[in-house]
Amino acid sequence: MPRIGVVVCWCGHNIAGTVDVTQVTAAAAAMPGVVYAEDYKYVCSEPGQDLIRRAIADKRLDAVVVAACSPSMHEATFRQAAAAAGLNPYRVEIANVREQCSWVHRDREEATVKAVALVQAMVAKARREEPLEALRLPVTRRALVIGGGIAGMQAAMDIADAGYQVLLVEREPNLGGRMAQLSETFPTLDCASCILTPRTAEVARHPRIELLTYSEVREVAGYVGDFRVRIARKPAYVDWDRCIGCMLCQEKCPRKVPSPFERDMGFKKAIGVNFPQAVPNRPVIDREHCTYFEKGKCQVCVRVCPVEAVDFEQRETVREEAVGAIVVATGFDVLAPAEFGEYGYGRYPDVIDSLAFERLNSSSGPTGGVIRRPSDGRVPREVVFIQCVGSRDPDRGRGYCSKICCMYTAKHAMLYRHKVPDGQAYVFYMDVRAGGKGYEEFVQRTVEQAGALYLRGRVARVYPEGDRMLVRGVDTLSGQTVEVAADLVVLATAAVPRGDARELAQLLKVGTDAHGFYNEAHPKLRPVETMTRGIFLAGAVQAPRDISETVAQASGAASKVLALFSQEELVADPLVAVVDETRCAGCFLCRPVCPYQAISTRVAGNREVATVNPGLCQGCGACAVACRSGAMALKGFTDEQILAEVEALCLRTGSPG
Amino acid sequence: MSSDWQPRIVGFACRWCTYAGADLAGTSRLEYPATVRLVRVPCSGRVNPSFVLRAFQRGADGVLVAGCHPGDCHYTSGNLFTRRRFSLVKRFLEYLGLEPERLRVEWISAAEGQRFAQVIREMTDDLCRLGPNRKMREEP
Amino acid sequence: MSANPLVPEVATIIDIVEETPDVRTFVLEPDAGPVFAYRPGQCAMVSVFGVGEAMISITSTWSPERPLELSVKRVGRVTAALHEAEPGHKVGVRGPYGNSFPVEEWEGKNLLFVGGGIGLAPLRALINYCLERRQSYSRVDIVYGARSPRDLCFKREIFERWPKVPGVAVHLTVDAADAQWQGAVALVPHFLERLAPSPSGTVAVTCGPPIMIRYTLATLEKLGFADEQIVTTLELKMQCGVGKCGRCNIGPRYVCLDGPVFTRAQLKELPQEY
Amino acid sequence: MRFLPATALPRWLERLRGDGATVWAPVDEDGVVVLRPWEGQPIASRYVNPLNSLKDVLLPRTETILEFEGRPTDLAVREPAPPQSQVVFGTRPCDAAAMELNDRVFLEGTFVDEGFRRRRETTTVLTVACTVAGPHCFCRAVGGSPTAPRGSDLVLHPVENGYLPEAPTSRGEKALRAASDLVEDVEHPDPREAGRTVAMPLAERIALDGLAARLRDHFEHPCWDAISRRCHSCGLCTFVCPTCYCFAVFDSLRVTRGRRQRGWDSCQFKDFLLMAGGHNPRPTRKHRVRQRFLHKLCYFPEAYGEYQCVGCGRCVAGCPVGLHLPAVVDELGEVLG
Amino acid sequence: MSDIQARLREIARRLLTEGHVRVFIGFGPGFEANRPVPFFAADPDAADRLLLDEFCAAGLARYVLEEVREGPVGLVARGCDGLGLERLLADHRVAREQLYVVGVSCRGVVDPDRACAAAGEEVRAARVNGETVTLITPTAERSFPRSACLLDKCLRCQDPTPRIADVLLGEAIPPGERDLAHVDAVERMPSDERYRFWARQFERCLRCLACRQVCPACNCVSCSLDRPEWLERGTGLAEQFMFHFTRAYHVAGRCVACGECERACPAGIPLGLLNDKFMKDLRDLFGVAAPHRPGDVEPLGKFCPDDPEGWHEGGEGT
Repeated sequence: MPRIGVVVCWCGHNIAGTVDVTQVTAAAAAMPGVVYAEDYKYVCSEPGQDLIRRAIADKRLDAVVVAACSPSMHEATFRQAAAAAGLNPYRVEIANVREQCSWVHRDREEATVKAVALVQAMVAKARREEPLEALRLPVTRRALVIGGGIAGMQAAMDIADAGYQVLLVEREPNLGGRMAQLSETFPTLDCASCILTPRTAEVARHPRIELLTYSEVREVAGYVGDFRVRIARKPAYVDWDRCIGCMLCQEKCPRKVPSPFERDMGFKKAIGVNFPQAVPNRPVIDREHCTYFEKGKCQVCVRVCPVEAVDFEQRETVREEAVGAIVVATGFDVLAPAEFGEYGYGRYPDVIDSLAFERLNSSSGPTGGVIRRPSDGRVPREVVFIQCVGSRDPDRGRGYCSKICCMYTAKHAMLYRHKVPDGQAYVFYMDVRAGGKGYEEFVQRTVEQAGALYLRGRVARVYPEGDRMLVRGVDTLSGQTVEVAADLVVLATAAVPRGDARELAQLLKVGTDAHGFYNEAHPKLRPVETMTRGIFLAGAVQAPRDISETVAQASGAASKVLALFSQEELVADPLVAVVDETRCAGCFLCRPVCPYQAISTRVAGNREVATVNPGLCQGCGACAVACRSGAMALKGFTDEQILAEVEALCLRTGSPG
Repeated sequence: MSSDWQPRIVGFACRWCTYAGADLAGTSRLEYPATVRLVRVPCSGRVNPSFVLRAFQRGADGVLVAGCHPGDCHYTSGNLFTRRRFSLVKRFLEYLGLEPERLRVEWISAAEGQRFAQVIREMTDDLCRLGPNRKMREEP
Repeated sequence: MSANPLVPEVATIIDIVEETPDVRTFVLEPDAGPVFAYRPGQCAMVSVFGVGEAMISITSTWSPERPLELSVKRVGRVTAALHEAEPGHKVGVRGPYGNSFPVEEWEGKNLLFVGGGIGLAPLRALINYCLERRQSYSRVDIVYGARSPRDLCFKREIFERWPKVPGVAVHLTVDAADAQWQGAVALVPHFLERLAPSPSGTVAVTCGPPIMIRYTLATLEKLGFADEQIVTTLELKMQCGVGKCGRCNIGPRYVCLDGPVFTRAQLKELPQEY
Repeated sequence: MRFLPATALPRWLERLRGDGATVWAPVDEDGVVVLRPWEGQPIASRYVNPLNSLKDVLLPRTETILEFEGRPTDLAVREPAPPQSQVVFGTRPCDAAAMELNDRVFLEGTFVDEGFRRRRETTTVLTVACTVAGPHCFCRAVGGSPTAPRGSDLVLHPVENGYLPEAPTSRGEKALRAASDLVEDVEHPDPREAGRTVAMPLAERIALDGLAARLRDHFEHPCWDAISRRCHSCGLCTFVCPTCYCFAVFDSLRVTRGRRQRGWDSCQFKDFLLMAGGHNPRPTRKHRVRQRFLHKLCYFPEAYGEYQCVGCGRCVAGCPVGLHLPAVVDELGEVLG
Repeated sequence: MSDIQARLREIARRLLTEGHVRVFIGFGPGFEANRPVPFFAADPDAADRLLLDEFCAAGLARYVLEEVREGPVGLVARGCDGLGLERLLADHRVAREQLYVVGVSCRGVVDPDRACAAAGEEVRAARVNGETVTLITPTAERSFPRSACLLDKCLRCQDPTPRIADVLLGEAIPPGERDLAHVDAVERMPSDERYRFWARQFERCLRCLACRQVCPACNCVSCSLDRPEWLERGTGLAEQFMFHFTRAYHVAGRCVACGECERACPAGIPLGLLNDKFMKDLRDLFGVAAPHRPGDVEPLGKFCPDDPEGWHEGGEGT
């Protein structure tokens, strides 16, 4: 039987004023397993701690129960004291006789009886305790950043600047992400590529950033400090090491196809880059549209390439990398507005989405920065912007606000007015949400200086009349039906998670919300962490956000990574779940209740059993309850321990009744 | 039943919310009856329904299962499983004949010391009215 | 003493000897009255109150003033609880149970003891009994092995006391040696085969883990021992020790009453359910 | 011949209860007839056999051996008070006979089982003889009879409106004395004879002659694999059986107080023989089913000269997969001849 | 049935002959004519001893757990057996490719005791029709209501046809929702009476564990109820409540309503009333089908953000 010592604290008058400390000590001395019981004025004081240390040594104690204040106050203090005397620190238990006894009860006898019961319970728990060792996990000081947009680049730069290696994985052939598609940025109207391009170049030449573009994460194993990631690089059919980026191939390629980057308003070649300033400046072959892949002949690119870099035989390659932390910065998509038939998107060429309008504004865009409508290339005289297309629309499953649309729509109206001084912009809106430094002022300028006409209401229908689009809606302020004849209609479509966000979340064992945005560990206190230790979020993967917020969050994520990397080794609480494999039936009822996806399958003998990854487990214990057979145990809070506590607390000895 | 009989309440308290709430009641010196004794658990999701039955078996007159408010779980979802489990278990124990007042499931946050004290007062009153529990209880 | 044979006497642990990392010998003194009289090979039901009972073979030899000794290997709940006990703790003890070694029948014969691991516990009682009556027996050979040197039980006896008794040879072996071990390294049955004791006028008594027993029996047979010359003990789960609980039967025989000591000839009559 | 009117039954039992004895009687509980401590509730009359047999009374499901209190270094142990005297009304002749089989086990040999002995000596068994056999009854096949007095202190032979009591023991005679003013004198043929004519189709189908020896010779016969295959390893057959007596000893502890008890156990449970180190001498259903039937049909007869079965039919009615003694005897008969 | 029986034998024989399965589990003749017993056909000839009639009572799913250890298993499955198999599959206790399931639709199994009582003499054969059951005795052939003839477990059957079958013999009968009205009667009792009701039931419990051993959902390798910290071996009322609460809770959301526990219970404890109470609340509170069909995440292994707090709704009597 373990030898248990009990030390009862007076806490001056705080405990001893209400609880008969001597009586508690005497009662403790008579409890089974207790070989030492003493009381002391202030156990947390240095002499008090010394009392504990001496008792551990002199009485050969296996466990210590301190009856004192709440464990949130001094559990750590007493554990350290015990450890100093050579006792396993996890064999110290606190009976909370101050906050939950002496401070809340007045009757001395009742409080004393309760204090005895609380001590009894902790003695019972301590008797059934195993010594636990803190988990020590090594740290691979190398980060993986998924996503080469502004968020991913910022995070990668911050981590790399601090001196650590970064692996930056981007699915597209080049860096830049969504921001590369933008023309100007609100509220300053500085040109997007002017701020982005230097950043991409910086990232590309950073000595500690390894760039893996045109690549995707396929598998993630391991846990914080020691993730094993498999990354696939898609075949570009161009040997990028040989390629010198002269783009002759792009120039000579006979095949022109609509460019998704330009929202299909412009064209690209079957070989080449998405946009001129692309980093890395290396072409890929669009296998679906390449004549050679289609028909087996052409090979113009092969012929014009001065360095014989074109390689139709290239295959996907997969590499495994070890990293200690992961930043997810995969960004967002915009809703395909096809589902909004009432606006005629897809049917009428002059109904476009905001991203397309960005391209029309961009000097590198399909129109060279002149706003021309897609149908006939005419400069529109009246443009209607419709906000909240798909956002704030619970009926269609997206109740959330996309947050950025109010501002970019104001920006669009402003830019339009700059470029078409006699044009008129109309904005149908629900509310204008312009919280942000200089945002409200920007909207005001759009209204007052750019003369945009803001109409509060939802648009009911858009239909063609002649060569114009008739936009019909209700102005909810006046109650009047409003009809505007427009040359161009721009839809501010909802920002939505990437189409494959959920699959990636599954690989990463990160939770998502109902829409597919990634869940943060705590909405207020841990906004850049996920429930999986070592995986952090940056940017719109978590929720729609604008550039400045994205960059701030990316730096936040980077600082979390740096905090992780600054540790010698990661120390984790040993209070984690553990499987008794002889009793586990392998039913895996434990798996769905684990918020950390810490439970996986292991083959033990001839059958599959559950196994807990102690690096992922956070010790909530839900699995131990889901397990019917009791094969799953939560260390430090085992069934035996809790049942023993319950039994001790139910005991009626010397108490009234 | 002697007139000074006091009920015995075993409370399972999640360490992040309810246990901290009870501590707050202490630091705020909110007085409540000395009927409750808490078992500190990491999460209300750690509370095996059989723990509750064991408490009644061994002589508890009332049991409180308490954790963070839904949405505030330190482990995100533990209390949402608790909600499902104990929605069923409470009804089931009543189905077996237990008075509804004897088992309470409550969400008490770390800031709700006042509420913790209030819940204990209410439960104590209810249980005093009901008297000692004999159901499902082993012979002492 | 209670009329109810299931009610134990309360005894106090007066000493605990750590034999090996998982075997301890508990020295017990009943709180009321002397230790019950027992013979070598018999067992006692020892209990930790609140945990349960376990049938343990008695390691000491009886005399009215000698305390009871039980060597216990930590295997289950009760034995684990015993291992956590300290001198001064109370335990329950009842017995003696079972038959015993037919020591009178063996007078004048050579004795060959073959033990493995904790299997030396019942043999120790028997060996000490025989050595206390040294003149009644002829040559005595003690063959004993364990997994490693530190797993050898009763070190004082096997290294010091028994080898000094005239006409007694102690042959030790381990499955795996450590740096200090000078002796034989072999499994008990192989070691025995090499020693090749003569079956003539000899009784072989073997105790140990089931697998060792199985191969030792085969070796003894190979060496020419007849089934009647080979004696062993059986261990089976027991709850009452008094032939009532219906648990320890092998066919029609109850180990707690008719055993634990059986000759190989007797065992062959029984179903192979042990 | 003495006659006890049915209407006098409650008064009689009330008097027996007044003497401080616990009176057990069959009562109908939600359609299940159970022997329960009787406190005046209606006594069931239409039943073949109660759910529980005399075993529940004489070898209770749980019985305290001792109680203890204190710390490891300072412990007080005491034995519980001896059991109160008991009267069991309404047991059937088969169950009464079963207790004589248990007497052999618990009262004979080196050790006497105190718990059983004390209860046995203070229990009066008032048997109600059977006038019809249930569909699962086969007492005649194992040497019993619907009216046999074996094991009973008093046999009440049911006749119209009452019973003809027969008292094989002085304890029974004493119990009947409590009803001396209720008993009438009537003319009636020997009611024991009626037992011979009770139709018992199941008994006709069971041939036990020489089975013990054949079983002994065919311990390893492959038929045990087939027979045991449908067994689910529950303990139903052993727990409802009035002759099965295996028990376990176990402790319970409430912080500082505890008790040691014994309670029914079943050789059909897979951990029945599981040892602390993991060794299990009867690891499969085959081992366990064979043990059960060999015990009843081979080992017990070898030790005591009769089968350990009284033909009460509970296993026949109860086994969810029809693996009961008549079926097994039948299947064994087919393969062993 | 006889046509289906013939086809069953044919399929079993073929599976055994071709070595697709190592054993075929079905029913064979029992000691009494109207009580067939589970039968394990291990060779092609044994397939001819398989029978399938209105008296085949035992659930077969649970056997699969032991039998698959040695190799693939074929078996005949009614709706309840099928759900039991699905339970074992969902719990990863067997793999689908280890099973060959011959499905049959079942309109209910005749309880021989009940039928004999109804008919007043021994019933040798029966036909289960829609609302009535025709009992055939040596002297007569008469129809009775289902409730007078069938096993209790069949009266509330909701899945006559197995959902998993490699081959289905006969016609499929569409599944329904389980009728849980019998739970209401207990719910309506005052709480003290309800306690007395259950105490009376549980006091009869012999702890023979038949309910657990026949249950396809009680398929753990090691049962917590065998461990003294959870359940002591004593049979005091408190332990009986612990046993029955735990058993029912451990199958909550997992019980497939095959009714085997209640059929097996020698003490007549209405275990179905316990299982069905959980089923009813799962349905009423969380919209879980009654019974939850295995395969999806267990109802207690998931949650909805807006789940109700079941303890607030109702109170006494619910």
